[in-house]
Amino acid sequence: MSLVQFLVLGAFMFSLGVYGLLVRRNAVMVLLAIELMLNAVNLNLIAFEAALRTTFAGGQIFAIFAITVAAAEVGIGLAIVLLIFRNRRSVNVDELDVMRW
Amino acid sequence: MIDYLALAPEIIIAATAVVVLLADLWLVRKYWTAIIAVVGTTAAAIPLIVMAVSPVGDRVLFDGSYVVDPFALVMKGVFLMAGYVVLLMSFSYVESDRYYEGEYYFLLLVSILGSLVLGSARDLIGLFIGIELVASPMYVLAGFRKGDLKSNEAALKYYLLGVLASALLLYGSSFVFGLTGALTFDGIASAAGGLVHEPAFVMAVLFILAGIGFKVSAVPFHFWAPDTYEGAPTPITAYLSVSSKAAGFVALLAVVYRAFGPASATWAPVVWVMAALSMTIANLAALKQDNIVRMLAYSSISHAGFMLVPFVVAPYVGVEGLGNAVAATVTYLVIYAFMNLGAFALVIAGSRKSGSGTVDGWAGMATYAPGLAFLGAVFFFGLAGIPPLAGWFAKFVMFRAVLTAGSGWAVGLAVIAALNSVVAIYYYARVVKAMWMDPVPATVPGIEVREAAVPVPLALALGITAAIVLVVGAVPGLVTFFSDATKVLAGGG
Amino acid sequence: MGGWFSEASNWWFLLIAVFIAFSALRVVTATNVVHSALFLVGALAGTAGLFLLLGAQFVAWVLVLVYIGAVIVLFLFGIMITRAPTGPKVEVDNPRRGFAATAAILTFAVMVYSSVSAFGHMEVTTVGTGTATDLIGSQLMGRFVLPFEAVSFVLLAALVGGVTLARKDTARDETDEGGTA
Amino acid sequence: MAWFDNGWGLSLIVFLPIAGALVILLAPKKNLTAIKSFGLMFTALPVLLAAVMIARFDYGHASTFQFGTNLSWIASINARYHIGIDGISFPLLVLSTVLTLLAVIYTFNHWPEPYNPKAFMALILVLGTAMNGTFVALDLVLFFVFFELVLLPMYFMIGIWGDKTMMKVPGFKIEAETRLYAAIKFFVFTLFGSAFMLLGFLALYYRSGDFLASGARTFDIPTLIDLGSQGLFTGTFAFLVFGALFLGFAVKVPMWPLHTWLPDAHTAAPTVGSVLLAGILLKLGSYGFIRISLPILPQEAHRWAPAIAILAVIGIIYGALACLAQTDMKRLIAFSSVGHMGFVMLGISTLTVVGINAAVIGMVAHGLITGLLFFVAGSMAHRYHTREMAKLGGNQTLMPKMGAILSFTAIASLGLPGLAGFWGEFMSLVGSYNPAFGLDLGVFRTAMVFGAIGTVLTAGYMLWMLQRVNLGVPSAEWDSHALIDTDVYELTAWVPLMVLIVAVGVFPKLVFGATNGAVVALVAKAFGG
Amino acid sequence: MVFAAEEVMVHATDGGWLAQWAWLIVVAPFVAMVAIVFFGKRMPRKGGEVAVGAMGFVFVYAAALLILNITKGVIYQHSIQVAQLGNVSVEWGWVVDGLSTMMYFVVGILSFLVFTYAIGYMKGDVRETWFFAAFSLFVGSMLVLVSAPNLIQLIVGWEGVGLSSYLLIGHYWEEKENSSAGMKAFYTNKIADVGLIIGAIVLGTAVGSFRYSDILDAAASNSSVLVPVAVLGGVLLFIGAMGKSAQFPFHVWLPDAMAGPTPVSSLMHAATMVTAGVYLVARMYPLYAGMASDMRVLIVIIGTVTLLIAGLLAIVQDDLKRVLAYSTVSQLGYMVAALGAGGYTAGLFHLWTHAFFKGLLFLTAGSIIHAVHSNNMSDMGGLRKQMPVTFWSFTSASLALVAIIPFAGFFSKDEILATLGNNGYTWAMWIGILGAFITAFYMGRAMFLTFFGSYKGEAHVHESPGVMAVPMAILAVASLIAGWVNIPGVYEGFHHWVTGRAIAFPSFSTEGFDVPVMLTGLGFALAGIIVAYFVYFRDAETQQARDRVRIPVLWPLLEHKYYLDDLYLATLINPIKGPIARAVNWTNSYIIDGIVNGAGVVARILARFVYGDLDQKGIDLAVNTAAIVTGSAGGQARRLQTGKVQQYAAMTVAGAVLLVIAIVIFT
Repeated sequence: MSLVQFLVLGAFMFSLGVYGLLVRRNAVMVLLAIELMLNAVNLNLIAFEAALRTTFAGGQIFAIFAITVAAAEVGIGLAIVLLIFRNRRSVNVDELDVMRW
Repeated sequence: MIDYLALAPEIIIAATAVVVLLADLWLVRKYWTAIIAVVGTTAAAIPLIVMAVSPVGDRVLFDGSYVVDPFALVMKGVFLMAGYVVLLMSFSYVESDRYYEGEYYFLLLVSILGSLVLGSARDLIGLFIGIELVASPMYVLAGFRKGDLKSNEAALKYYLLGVLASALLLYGSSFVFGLTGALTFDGIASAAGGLVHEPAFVMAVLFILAGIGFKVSAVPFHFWAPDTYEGAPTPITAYLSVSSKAAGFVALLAVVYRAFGPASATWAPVVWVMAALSMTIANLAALKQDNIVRMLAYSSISHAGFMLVPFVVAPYVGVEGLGNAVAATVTYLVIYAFMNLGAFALVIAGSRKSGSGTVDGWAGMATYAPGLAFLGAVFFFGLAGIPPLAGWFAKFVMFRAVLTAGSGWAVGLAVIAALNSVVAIYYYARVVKAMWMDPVPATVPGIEVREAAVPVPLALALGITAAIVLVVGAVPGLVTFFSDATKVLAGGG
Repeated sequence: MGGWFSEASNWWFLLIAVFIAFSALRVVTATNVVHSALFLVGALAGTAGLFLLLGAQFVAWVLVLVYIGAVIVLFLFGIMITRAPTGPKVEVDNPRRGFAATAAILTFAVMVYSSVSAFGHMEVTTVGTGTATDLIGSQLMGRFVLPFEAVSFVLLAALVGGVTLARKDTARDETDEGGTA
Repeated sequence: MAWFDNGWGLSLIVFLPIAGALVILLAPKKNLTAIKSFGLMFTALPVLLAAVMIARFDYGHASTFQFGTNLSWIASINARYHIGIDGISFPLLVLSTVLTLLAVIYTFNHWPEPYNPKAFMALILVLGTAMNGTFVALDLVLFFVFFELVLLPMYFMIGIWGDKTMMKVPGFKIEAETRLYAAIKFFVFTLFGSAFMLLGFLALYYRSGDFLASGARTFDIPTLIDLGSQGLFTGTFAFLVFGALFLGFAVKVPMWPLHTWLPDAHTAAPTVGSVLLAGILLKLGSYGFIRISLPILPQEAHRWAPAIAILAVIGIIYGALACLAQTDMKRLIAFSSVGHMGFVMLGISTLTVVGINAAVIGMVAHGLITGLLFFVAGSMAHRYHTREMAKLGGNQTLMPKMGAILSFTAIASLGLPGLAGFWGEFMSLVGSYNPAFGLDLGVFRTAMVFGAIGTVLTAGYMLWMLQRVNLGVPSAEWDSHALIDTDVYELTAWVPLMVLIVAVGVFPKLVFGATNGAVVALVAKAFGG
Repeated sequence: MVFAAEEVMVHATDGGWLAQWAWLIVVAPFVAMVAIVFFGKRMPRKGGEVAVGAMGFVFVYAAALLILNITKGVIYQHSIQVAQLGNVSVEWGWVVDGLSTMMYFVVGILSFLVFTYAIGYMKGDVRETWFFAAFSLFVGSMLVLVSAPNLIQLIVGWEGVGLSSYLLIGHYWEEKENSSAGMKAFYTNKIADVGLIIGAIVLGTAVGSFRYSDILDAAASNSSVLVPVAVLGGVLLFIGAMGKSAQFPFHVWLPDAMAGPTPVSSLMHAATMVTAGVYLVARMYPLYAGMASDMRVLIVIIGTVTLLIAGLLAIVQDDLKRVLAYSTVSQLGYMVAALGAGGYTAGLFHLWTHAFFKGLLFLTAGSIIHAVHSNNMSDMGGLRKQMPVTFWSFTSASLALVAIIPFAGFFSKDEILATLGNNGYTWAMWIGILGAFITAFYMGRAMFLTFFGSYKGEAHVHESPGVMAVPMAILAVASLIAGWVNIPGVYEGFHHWVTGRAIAFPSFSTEGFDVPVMLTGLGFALAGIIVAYFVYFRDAETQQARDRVRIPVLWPLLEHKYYLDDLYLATLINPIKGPIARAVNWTNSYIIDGIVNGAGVVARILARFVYGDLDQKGIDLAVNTAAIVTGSAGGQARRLQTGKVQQYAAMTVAGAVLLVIAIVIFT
């Protein structure tokens, strides 16, 4: 298997994640898109590791850290979304422009 | 075998954090948590001093992925002092509103811990973790005024863009790993030389710059800053604009000079653009701000631009020049840190007395709070870089570093910086003008509020920062003594 | 290209890749939050599969456990609590779709271009030569112990912070509630 | 007196005032006597020290820096606390100490509104340190710091105690209070210039490294002068550097067309502010030219000289004409500075011994005369509550002493021979008749002619002002007012100035005696005599 | 101690203590001024006595110097260096030689007398003290000017007298006209001084020294450094002289200067100050005689034009002082013309005599005005009975001015005419002779209108007090005898006094009597008087027949010549006092004055443009516009901050990606 195919797939996921992050109104959906991006990174790391086979398994280690941190981020993210929902009765990201200019 | 002295500061802070958390469960008097935090922060400074004076040179741990060198020591010192001041500022602020004090200080300490880690991290994982450690508590703290829509919004914006930045950083890191097969900066550096024109490498480097650029809030990755600063609790804003920005710069310095040092041709132009845009756009936007915090947000963006200026000389100069560049950025960072902390402490105090956070609301403060008005002059003109206040020296070393390279690009950027430092006067002077020269508006609260004494911790924070700004302005050697030590990062003596 | 199809693993890859791509696409296009959440599960599962394919069993299972086991559940809770609206697409996306698409495509182009130019030649070694889990373990406990400890603090902070934010305040926060919505 | 000669004397002169400022900040706000006496003490001591220096200065070696010291300051950038005075800076230093003292004395019963003696006195003292420091600094960084240190106190002086009347800001829709507009304008203009000046300094600093044996770069002015006199700074580099320095100094002087901050600032500032602004601050710019630009970049000075001369002459004529159009007495005086400093710059631009000597005595004279003019104008405005010359008139009748002093000063200001003002004008004309070798005679002699015509116009507006303000029959509206003539504080502050004006006029050696030696050496070194 | 003034004894041809202490007379008036300023108010005579005392001292000392010069001859020059700029040396000093001693004496004696007179004249004036202070300042400056050994000191004194003239002309500054007159005088002089200053610079720089001795040495020895600039320098200096000595076209300020108190007009604007220009030319004479000789014709032309025009102007004035003022201008024209023609002695001689009689004329005018409270002759008439002293003094002075033998003016004017003739300026001589006629005519007119006919004023007329009368009497005598010091062939002392100079120069021996010229001149003068008699005396007579017998000598003659009257009127008088004079007057007030005043107006307009448009609307606007632009740019910059987090994200991503593309492409 060539390395590129994995990278392309990762790129595809990442880009979709970007798209989702940019267009989704629903905060939760935005979070989902972000997960997609992070996941793409994981794929990259594992693929590289598979190509390089470093002595310290850097790619996989990095991936593990990435996953863990991602999980933590989601927790915080959802908490914030919850908070906002409680205050606004809505999770529409687009409406959050009290502060600008 | 692990050198625990090298890790002592981190360990102490971590321990303190845990203690605070536990104490919060049992203690009734919540302010004890604050005191514990202060004590812990102070204690963490002791091993630093020990290491600074100890004959042992650089302490390298974990196969070079974690290094305690003069650069790390100095930066950790800065982080601790900044954190210390922020804690002082938080004291009365947190008390005044209904906060989860224990959690507040816990999260703050975790963030400080993250910045300490960043100071020494010399590999991509450490970099990533450190950044996350600094950032994720801040996502929460930004939204800590739970009832306040602005605060919520601030949190969400900071969070979303922060995660996006992390994603970019991670993606870039993954490619760097793939290209060099290394995670440690030195390992990367040894391979980076040959990759300068490799598109993948360019992308990787720039994504990492973008990720860090978000933390230092440099244009075009700055958008979160004004809104978050405005929405978040003021001490947190202070922390964001100083410690978290400083952490970002530490990461940036370490990455670009250590990991990507040989590939400066790749990133120097990008930094040039970021610096120019940051200074100019932020300055212009700041001209129109009425909310002082928001104005300070833009100002901090433009200062980030100034701090980025020295980087651009990298392709043109030798080790000495690089050393000067590092020292310049660090010097600027240190001086800026104290001026800005002071400014925010002033904002807290001033808003209490004047009952307003806008420029017009502060009008005529000199009549009922001359002390604050004086400090206002000190901090704001300090930020503007007017001698004899410390700011001038920051600007000075910045110019000095960038002019090392005879190249036209560097000079051009210097000229842009010069013009911007003139434009900046307008909005800084505007606040001082309001405080000293405008009539007191009708909106100011009654005498008892206006004349109320500034809480001791806050006064302490103001005193420390002001003293530093004034003294360093006259005797800049105090700063250069430390910042010169950080030249080692560039591989120089 | 012919050689490519001769490898069995590539067929596996193709299968999984298509599945991942599809679910990923649906994640960002589905009008129903729950759906897109479930599609995310799909994408993650696929990724886990690829990990196995690349001989990263440990990471693969971590992914499955952490994400499908924890994160997604968290998500579904979140979705339930926020009663997020489900309905016609216009509701779900903001009007800046065109710009977003352009940005996404640009990103994709850049990434693909650079990937190909840098790694066009590289091959990945497959299953069998997988990384021994004990190596990972020793690395995590050895060279990467400090980040490892640090991450624990990230998680702790996330936990504490999440609780603090998400938890419904007691009576003393009435005003907060009142002052909003 | 070794301690005195080895830098302590100068350092005291420089830092006593700011020390006084700190002391005053500690003094209780109510205790006016304490504030006054501290102010007096910390400005009188420098004058005494300066007097000692007048006695101890080695006039035989006026070109060498004396009473100086050279200590480490900012090691990492090799910026040093290097101070000292030579024949050129000496008279200016004395002038600045004296004017500061007189300003303090004058303030004693002229506290501007809003009444806040503590802050006001402190600011005067800070200004004193800044001004003295600039004249003694022999290190570019040190010079820069003192040069900029002037900004803040002056900004506050103008902004807080300045003219409260509303004015239409040219170009803007809105009206602004004069003081606010003037303050920020002064601030931004000067800062704009000095930002580029700083770039110039740094450029010199880096280039110096290429030439010094040690390879160590330096901000040391004498060292740089040595390098410059060897003609080491050349080419586009030097051209641009001179340009940068020019911006910095020309704004301060101010030279046309960078002068527009001046009328607003001078007019808006409180009396003492105007006095110090016109008396000393303007000199910082022209002093910078003589101390830094000329000797360090001789070739460039030579290349730029005609341009400077032309701008200077434009300034002379332009300033005079602008004066003729004024209805506001103080603003007229302010604009007159443009013309007078034009003569100073004309003298400098000739790059000759005569011209530069003329420039220095011109600075001193302008400091004395215009300073006094602003004093008097301030006191009159203080009494009449207007500066409109149309409203004034007959002042000579209402306040004979005041009127006489005003006449005396105005006449001195129009450069009457035998009074201080004459030498600067006449000698700079002499200088521009035959400028340094190689300079275009056509330009400079034309400049001389226009300069001479400028003296006529100067006489024109000064006498016209006298006629409108002093002479004629006082208008009826003053009958009700009880106008008290000059009081003792005013006289104490003014008489010394008048005496000096006459003394320097009759016996110019008071200044030339110190300057000539230094200038001769400077010119010989930089331009080969 | 560097501040010690170094003494530079240039060269001293004896002179003794008298010359060495001569600086005292320069300092004395200043001392007096200071004393008056500080203590004058408390003195009985308001400081006048101090001034008179000082002037007395000056007079005596000057007289002593004059005698010293006459008896032994003295050439002494002493300089004190007060500044050294490179090779330029600034020096104060004093010269005691023929020329300066003569000037000292003139200044001294007239100051003394006029000050004495002023004691009476200014009694009870609004600002007596101020007057005497300024007046002393003038004398001091004048002496600085005269005693100067170098051009710089000359300029100092020069501007000094200009200043005091400004102060004293504007003495009654309650009226705007007076202060304006003072300013006009100052400006006109200042403009001319541009010439003087630049001239001084040109010559001084060329020679490398501002000392007369050095410059004139160079001139005499034809030094090559001076040759190229000699003419230029000469012209420039002469321009300065024209201003001070009110030569056409700079004469406009002098008539207005009559706004000042009469003693001022007498001492400054008749006897001494206005002769400074003449003095300057005489002082620099070697230059004009030698290298710059090409331009002497210019000097002659200026002089003659001036004497003619001013003379004509004098005819049509009603203000007595203005008549005298124009007459002064005209007489100065004579002196200048004489100097130009090479009549060094002649010019100075006329200066000498003119000082006495013109000074006296003003004093008498003052005394009249004092009595009549009006300057206008139309308010006078028939005053000779009430004011005998005044009358006889006026007569004596007039005769001197009109140059009737043996009065002073006769000798000097005759010498001028002769000089003009013998040096090839015949045309100038004829103009001079015509001028003599005109002079006689307007003086006659003034005489008759003032003292004869009937009194037309209101005020009670009385003779002036002794303190005023005595000086007049003294000067009346002087006007008679002053000319006897240089009678060709009899006693030519004056010539020797004034030619005793440090620098040898082509000296012109005093002209012998050129009888035809003398007679012609005399004839024209008499003619002038006679015509004036017919025109004005008879006018008076028609009202008061008895006045006729007062002039028995002329009476029958006039009676017989009566039929010529209309002829005179038709052919001579009316044209002269009619169109021509009026034309000249018109030109004067509308063209030349117009130019002067116009210059002021133009400057004012220009000023308003420069300030209002260029400065405020131009430069300031530019600056502020920059500010505005920056501000609005700021307005745009913050529009980036839309508040929509997803737009932020979009821009972040786009920023990153675009940067990548850019770098990949451009590196």
